Amino acid sequence: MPYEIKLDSFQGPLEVLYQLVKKNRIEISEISLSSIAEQYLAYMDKLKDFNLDLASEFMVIAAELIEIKIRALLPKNHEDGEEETDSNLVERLREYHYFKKISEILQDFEEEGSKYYPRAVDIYDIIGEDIEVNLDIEIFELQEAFQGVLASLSEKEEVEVEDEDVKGDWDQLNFEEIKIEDKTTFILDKLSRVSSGLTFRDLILNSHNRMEIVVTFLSILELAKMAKIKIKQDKIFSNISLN
Amino acid sequence: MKKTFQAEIESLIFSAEEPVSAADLSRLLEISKSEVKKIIKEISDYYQGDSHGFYLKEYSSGFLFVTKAEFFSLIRDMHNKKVTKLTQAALETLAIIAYKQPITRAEIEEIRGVKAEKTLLTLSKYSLIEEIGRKDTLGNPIVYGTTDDFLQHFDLQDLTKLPELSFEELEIPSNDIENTLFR
Amino acid sequence: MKKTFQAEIESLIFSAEEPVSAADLSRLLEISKSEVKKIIKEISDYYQGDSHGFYLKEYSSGFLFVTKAEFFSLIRDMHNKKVTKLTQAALETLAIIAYKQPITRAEIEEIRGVKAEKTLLTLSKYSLIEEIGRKDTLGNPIVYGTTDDFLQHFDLQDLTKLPELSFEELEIPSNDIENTLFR
Repeated sequence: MPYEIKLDSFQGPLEVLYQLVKKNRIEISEISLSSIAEQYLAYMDKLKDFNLDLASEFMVIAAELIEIKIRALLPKNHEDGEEETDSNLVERLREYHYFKKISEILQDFEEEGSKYYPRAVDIYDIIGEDIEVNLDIEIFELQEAFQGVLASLSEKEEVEVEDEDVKGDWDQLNFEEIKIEDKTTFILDKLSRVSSGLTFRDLILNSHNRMEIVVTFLSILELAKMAKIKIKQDKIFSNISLN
Repeated sequence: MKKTFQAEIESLIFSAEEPVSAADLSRLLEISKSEVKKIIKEISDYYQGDSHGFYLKEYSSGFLFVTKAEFFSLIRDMHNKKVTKLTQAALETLAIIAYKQPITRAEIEEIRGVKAEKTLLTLSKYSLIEEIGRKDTLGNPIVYGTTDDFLQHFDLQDLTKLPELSFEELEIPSNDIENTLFR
Repeated sequence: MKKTFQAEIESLIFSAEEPVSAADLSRLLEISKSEVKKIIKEISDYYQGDSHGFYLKEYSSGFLFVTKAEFFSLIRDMHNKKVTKLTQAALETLAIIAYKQPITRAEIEEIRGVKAEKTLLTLSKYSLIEEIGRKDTLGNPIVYGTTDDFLQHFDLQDLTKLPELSFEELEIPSNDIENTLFR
């Protein structure tokens, strides 16, 4: 089974360790951490092919885990008489756990805070006279707003599918099912008509919902697999070009 | 005491982006239209009182709370020193027009699921959008597009310079596109 | 009858997009701050009444009219309002900054074990955090803190209202295990 890899909201090494602690239902302590060291290393092993940079971050924690494991395996030297202090890793994990819990509470607060609606009409309409305003909008807000609209559209679409009385108006927006084979044909056709190649953005520009964007993306991967097109992306989040 | 729905109606009109009609309120609250009208009359009379700074104004398409004309200069003084943000409704509508122009009002309303009449008026007043023609379909509806002022405001050379859509931003719900793709 | 400025204050707060402080009102109306506060208390009590759908809510930075929480779902349904929610990464980063401010990027990264640059940028764009200075160490790194918008977003009056966790609450839950790793 494929394991989850996220592009940017990547789960860091502490998150991985934290999830393992949760999954194994163990306490955050040296003794219990040593019991899951193998699982962590196994996960890391699968991961390292993907991104060396990330793997190195994992390595630091792996080293600490191995140290803890070794310490647990070695016979205790009782003559030392010194209280064992928690390792740095245990401390970090406890702190991580603390903020995880806090963020869960904050999520409830956010829910609560979202229940109060301010007035929503523009100042123009409220005052009823022309007022000189210094508009403060930034381009990213526009982009976010549009993405937000797209996101809620695809949610709405899911609801509408269950609704027998879907109004015919949706046809206008081409909300019918989009098939990968149709999309691949469309992409090849489009590619054949331009000499300079296309970008992913060109292809999703007129998408009506997120599903269509997902299908477009899958179609590109499909075409690349069949060696019908070449795709190139310079870095994460940069545009994908097709040839 | 009998429940009158005055508070519900107040909250709905207060938070609306466009005027709210008696018919809408009647449908939503499942009370008769005459009942709604009676309550609206009460609310309206109530805010006319001297101790209130705003009142319920009737438009052809419904009701909105607006400030009283006598306080205009006071309000202007407060707003003059501040920068104003677009409301969420205006921002979304502008975004839809920017990315999908030319587009009709009906299409915008379909996408956002709410009326857009006043919002379009506001954006036109800010010179951010304009009518750019008519669509060649039934009724020849007006189609909207963004203006040169729009490009200037965002310091864009042309519309192709609009930022690309990415799906790794804060507001996308957790079952976001990356998960869908890579699970 | 003595003029009380209640209507003026109502109109100003009603027209504002951000909370209005007593100091601002005092300056605009040229009356004392204690006078402003007295009137605000009256307005506030007044709208608490059951017949009203919105009320005067106090934020750290001032006062704003907002709808009452009990009408939340009614409004959401009628006006098709979207609820913006922060992602897990954003929430965790905010939690760390809220509790440990002023804090540097490196310190945040140390706690979360991942890079924080992109998240910090986004949180700044949304005015949930801001740069509040520089640390007096090698390289003079920027230190971050939370903003008034942060408090508003989470409905907190001030930072002392942030939750505290006891040792018992920090137990690893045994029933809500969701294995996201090896799927």
